[in-house]
Amino acid sequence: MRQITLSTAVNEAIAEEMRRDETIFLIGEDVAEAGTPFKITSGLVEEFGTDRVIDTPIAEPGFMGIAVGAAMTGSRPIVDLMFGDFIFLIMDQLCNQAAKTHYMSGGKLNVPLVLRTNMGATRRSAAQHSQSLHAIVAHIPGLKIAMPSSAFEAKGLLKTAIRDNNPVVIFEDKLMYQDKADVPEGELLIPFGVANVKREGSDITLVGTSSMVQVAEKAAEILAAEGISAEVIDPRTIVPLDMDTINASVRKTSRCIVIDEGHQSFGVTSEIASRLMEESFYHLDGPVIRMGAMDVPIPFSPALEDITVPTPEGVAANARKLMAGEMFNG
Amino acid sequence: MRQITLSTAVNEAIAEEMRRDETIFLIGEDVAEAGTPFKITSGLVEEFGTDRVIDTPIAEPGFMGIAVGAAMTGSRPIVDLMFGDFIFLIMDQLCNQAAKTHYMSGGKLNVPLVLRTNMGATRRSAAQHSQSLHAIVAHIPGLKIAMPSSAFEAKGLLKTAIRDNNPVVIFEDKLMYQDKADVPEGELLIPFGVANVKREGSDITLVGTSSMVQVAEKAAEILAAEGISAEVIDPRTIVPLDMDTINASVRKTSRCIVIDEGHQSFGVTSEIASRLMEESFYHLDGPVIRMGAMDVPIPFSPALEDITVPTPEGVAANARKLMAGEMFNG
Amino acid sequence: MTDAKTNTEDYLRMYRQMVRIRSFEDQANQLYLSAKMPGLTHMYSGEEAVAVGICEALKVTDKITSTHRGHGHCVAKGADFKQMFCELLGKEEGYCRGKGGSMHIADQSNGNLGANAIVGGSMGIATGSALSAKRLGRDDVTVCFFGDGATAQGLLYEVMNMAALWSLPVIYACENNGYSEYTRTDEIAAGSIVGRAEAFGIEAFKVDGQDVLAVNDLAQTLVARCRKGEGPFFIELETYRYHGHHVGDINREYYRPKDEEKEWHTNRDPITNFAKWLTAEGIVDQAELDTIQTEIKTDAASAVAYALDAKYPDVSEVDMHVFAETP
Amino acid sequence: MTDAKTNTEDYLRMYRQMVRIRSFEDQANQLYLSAKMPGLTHMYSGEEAVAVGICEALKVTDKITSTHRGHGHCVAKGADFKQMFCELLGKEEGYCRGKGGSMHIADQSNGNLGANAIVGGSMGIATGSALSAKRLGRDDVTVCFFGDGATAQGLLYEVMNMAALWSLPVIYACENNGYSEYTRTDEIAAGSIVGRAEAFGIEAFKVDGQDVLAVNDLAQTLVARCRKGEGPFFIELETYRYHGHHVGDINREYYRPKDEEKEWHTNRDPITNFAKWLTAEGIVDQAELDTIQTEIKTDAASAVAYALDAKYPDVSEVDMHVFAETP
Ligand SMILES: Cc1ncc(C[n+]2csc(CCOP(=O)(O)OP(=O)(O)O)c2C)c(N)n1
Ligand SMILES: Cc1ncc(C[n+]2csc(CCOP(=O)(O)OP(=O)(O)O)c2C)c(N)n1
Ligand SMILES: [Mg+2]
Ligand SMILES: [Mg+2]
Repeated sequence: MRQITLSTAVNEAIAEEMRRDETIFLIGEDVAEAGTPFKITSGLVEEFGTDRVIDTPIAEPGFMGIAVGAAMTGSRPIVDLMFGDFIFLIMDQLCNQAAKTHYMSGGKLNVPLVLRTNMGATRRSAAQHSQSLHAIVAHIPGLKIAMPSSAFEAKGLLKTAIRDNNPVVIFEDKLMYQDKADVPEGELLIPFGVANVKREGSDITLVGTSSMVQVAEKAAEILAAEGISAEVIDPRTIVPLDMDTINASVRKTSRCIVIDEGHQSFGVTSEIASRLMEESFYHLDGPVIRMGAMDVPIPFSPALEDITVPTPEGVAANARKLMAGEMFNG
Repeated sequence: MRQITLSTAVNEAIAEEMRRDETIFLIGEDVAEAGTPFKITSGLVEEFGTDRVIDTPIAEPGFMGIAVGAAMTGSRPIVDLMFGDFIFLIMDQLCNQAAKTHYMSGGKLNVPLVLRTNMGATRRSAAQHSQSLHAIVAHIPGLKIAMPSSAFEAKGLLKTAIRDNNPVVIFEDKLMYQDKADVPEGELLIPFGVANVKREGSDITLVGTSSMVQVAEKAAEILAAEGISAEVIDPRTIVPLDMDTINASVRKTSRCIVIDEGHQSFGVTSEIASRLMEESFYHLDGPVIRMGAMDVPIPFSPALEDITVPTPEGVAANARKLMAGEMFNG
Repeated sequence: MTDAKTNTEDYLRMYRQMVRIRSFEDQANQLYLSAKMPGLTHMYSGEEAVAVGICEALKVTDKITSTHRGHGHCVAKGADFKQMFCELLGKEEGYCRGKGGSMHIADQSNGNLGANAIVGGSMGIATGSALSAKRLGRDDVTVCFFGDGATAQGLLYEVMNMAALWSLPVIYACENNGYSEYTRTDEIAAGSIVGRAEAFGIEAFKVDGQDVLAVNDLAQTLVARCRKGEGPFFIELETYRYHGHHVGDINREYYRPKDEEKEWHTNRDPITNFAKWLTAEGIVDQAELDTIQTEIKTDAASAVAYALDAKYPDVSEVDMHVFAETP
Repeated sequence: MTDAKTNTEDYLRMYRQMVRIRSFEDQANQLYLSAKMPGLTHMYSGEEAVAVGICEALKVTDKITSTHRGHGHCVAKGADFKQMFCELLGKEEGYCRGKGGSMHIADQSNGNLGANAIVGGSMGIATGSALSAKRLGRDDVTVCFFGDGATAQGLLYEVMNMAALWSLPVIYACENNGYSEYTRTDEIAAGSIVGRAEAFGIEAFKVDGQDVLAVNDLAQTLVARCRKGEGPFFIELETYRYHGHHVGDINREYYRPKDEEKEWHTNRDPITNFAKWLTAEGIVDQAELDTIQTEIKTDAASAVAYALDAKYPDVSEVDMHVFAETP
């Protein structure tokens, strides 16, 4: 199959959907001629014009609010938020407005919009350009949250998001924009709420989100060499969350590590771990281990930044401990 | 001992601290003559003047930013955010600026400020005035989070917060402002990160935050009548979180329910439950059960709103199940 | 008063709509005082000429966004009493099935995109609605209602900047009632409110918000210009709220003198003054107006009775409408 | 050029500071191009007269807030090369122990409250700093630097409103370099930038940001007036960035013509023009200026060498400084 980068996959998804549906437009800072700083939307303005590929001033709350209003009145906006960290600027429009409008109106108003943004550290971008903030929006009912783990998912989840009648937030890992994967030409729709078993295994389940799927896969290889068979699961969307697939795996392996690049505390790993406990407690041989980013603002210095995020070696080490039945602070 | 309302306790804490330290000022909407819509700060402007009790325009991001800058330059602001739901408006100033400044400056700049706000549903205030959003700020390193469960804690935690050299967010339950409790006159400082065992018990641990402490206590009484001995723990602060006390209790009882009024998914109950699993897995007789608010925007209708939050009866029902060793989706 | 709509039917509809708002609010206030209404609510009484003057210049396909003080906008844009009272009481037949309540009442069928409990929260929504209209080639205009207090929210300047850059068909209607909660406007607004809009290159106007014909006249002109692509516009409407900030705000002398309230009631009531003009001009006689008043009051009372009797949503509705269906 | 500081020592310090900024940036750019610098950075080259003209009007106790394009402000406010380069390279001896990097460089010892990677993110901070000064009876003034692009952020209007209402000693300094990232200012700013400040009742000025004496002259006047309680003020400084938006923005013809760049380089360089004036007025001769240039370049180069050799923070520092100690 043809291989394309995650960046191209996103571009393709947007272009295909915009060709299909006139009501879709793209809005954000420097999305037109500049094609965003990551060059993700390059070429779109040439095809669709400035009427549908709209450069905004640096006013995130403003253009997010505008997108919400446009979505309520017949448009399907795709909002480009240049860095995931800027989500803090638009929380009111996203969480008080977009997320609640359908419910508050008793089902009469819809907000079909997609907020595309990014996540991921180790780019030497320091504390305000490196955060992975998906957990906080996942906490707010009314938002769906997708986390593509490769170009394939980036395309398929984005196309599904654009057709969804709800506000959907997609977090792309900015370190993966140039990573290639097999992506079929043409139509590709990946349903929300269906986890993907990336690798089968029988001894331990590794649940990873976004780039942590790769970390989990690398850990699985390290472990395989040691005779430990790890199953790797990518939930693909964390809202809705496919607990069936995760539970089934854990009931088979009896052990689980959850890996996510958001801060560990009050994060995604806690949610998955605690749901596993509630739903599969009697099948577990040991605690579900959470591995998130350290609970520190992301430091600039390369000497510090790299140790804040989970690594394959760290995952493998915890897996060995779990296999050996070692207590965790027990 | 003297009994005062939670509202009076907050007022007293602010007044005492402002008398002690000239650098403290109070800032927010209608905090001066009006004393806030909840009449919490009444009388302060008369004592301290408009120079230290500062009414602002309706510009939450603006006055939060001003507080951050003031805190960096020798002042100790107490920010009054009228409804906890408005925290979405100030997330950038709180989470990108206040929370990270000390770390990003390598320890050279401090942001000693207190953000007082509230939480709690069942007041018929609908989806934008009823949220309990403490989990999302707890996810951000650099913020301390206090959740007073009575007038006593309200006073003692607030005074500690004001003296802390970090940004502290206090969530007061707005349904409890008129509730009275024993509060000593004069100095009362409750240390952060020290949980309070509200009631001792041996069969099951109920961890509750804020008003859910009362819910847990009422559940404990229901259970006591049935011969089940419940221990009730109030963490008081969720960042820092006193896992020692919680672990010790659970190692004794082997069962635990965590109750919190934030949405259940990706919330506080998930964090405590998953930490318990990691740290006390081998002592647990059954899964730690989470009880948060339903994952729905808070509905206005009284017929719907009341069923979105945990109740003593609901807690007791889950406790019985746990005691009986019933599987939860197991 | 200036001449706007020039036939009796239009005049009477405006009169009727103002009276409908007043009657609605009187009933809502009673519901609160008799502890029959869940929560609090914010009365529009005194400001009727603003909503009516503007909404009478709009078509049903035009959009509005409203505020926490939103009953007036909702009625003026064409909403029905029964569904409104049902909403205020949290009943299933309410415009939002009881899920929104007073602060989130919306009436999508008439283009009311909803009240908002976040001050300034709908400024982006209104501007986005205008962008939709322009992009999709519709000729609808959106009016964004907000208070003087809301002018402190930075969002307004962000969206006005974009509306101006993109020539969007939106009218920002600032209802300056002199107060935000318990604070006078001059304590929270530096400089000039219309001047701020002008600095963003937006044509801005100030109008007596108690004069329904003056408001309607201006609104008609600006709506027509918006449809021709000459938007956006900004209007500051000088008005007054008769009640407290919300129904529970009874003792308000510490922030607002009784004399001032009396002055507005006595000399600047939009309904009384319009009635005087209508009778003075010989358009209708007092008896006719009295009949209208009585009719509407009866209507309001029976809508209240209906709503009080109506049923609450079934508890199974609690987790319905979190997400919209996607076919 | 207008006359501001009137003695040779002051002139030379301004000259020196501008050259220091230019040299710093040349080194930083080299570090990037030779892949020795982690991440990206934004060059201040071309805008030196803005930071220097303003900061030379300030005392060490006065405060500034800075931006993502912050090296110039940092140097101008008195920072040291070694600690700055160490910070840019993530070393322990950096101003922020390597934790902040270019986008968060702060120098609290000289009153620099820090660069900010959120466009507009420091507007509240600057205003709060001014509130602190006023409340605590200090006479310090705060200057808030930000770009033309940042004027789109609503936060600016929120804090200007409060600064005006409360007469705070803050100066909003808008560095209008004609672009925000890859977009021309006229595409993102409707109306008038100074007009917006004026609409909030703030006295606003426009000045040639390439003329260090003009900038300094205005800054001295406004700083003095701020100290007397006559603030706030707003200045729009017309300037230009020589490099791309960041060091990696090399091919920029699609948004900015080469001719335009050349015009600014050739005719509006703040250092060259100031040097011309200094020599024409007979204040110094070219040789002296050359010596200064050489000295500073050597300084910068040796600071870079020092920083390259300096050690990284120990890994144990990673969770240090999340929270400040409370005694
Ligand atoms: C973001 C936000 N801040 C504060 C409030 C609380 N609040 C509700 S109404 C109001 C006053 C609004 O004043 P104005 O905009 O003048 O409208 P009015 O009530 O006078 O119609 C305030 C402060 C809110 N609902 N939302
Ligand atoms: C809130 C926010 N939005 C967007 C960005 C990305 N960004 C960084 S600098 C910049 C342009 C800023 O333009 P301007 O304020 O004119 O400053 P200049 O770079 O020209 O000095 C943008 C959009 C950001 N850092 N923060
Ligand atoms: Mg008002
Ligand atoms: Mg610029």
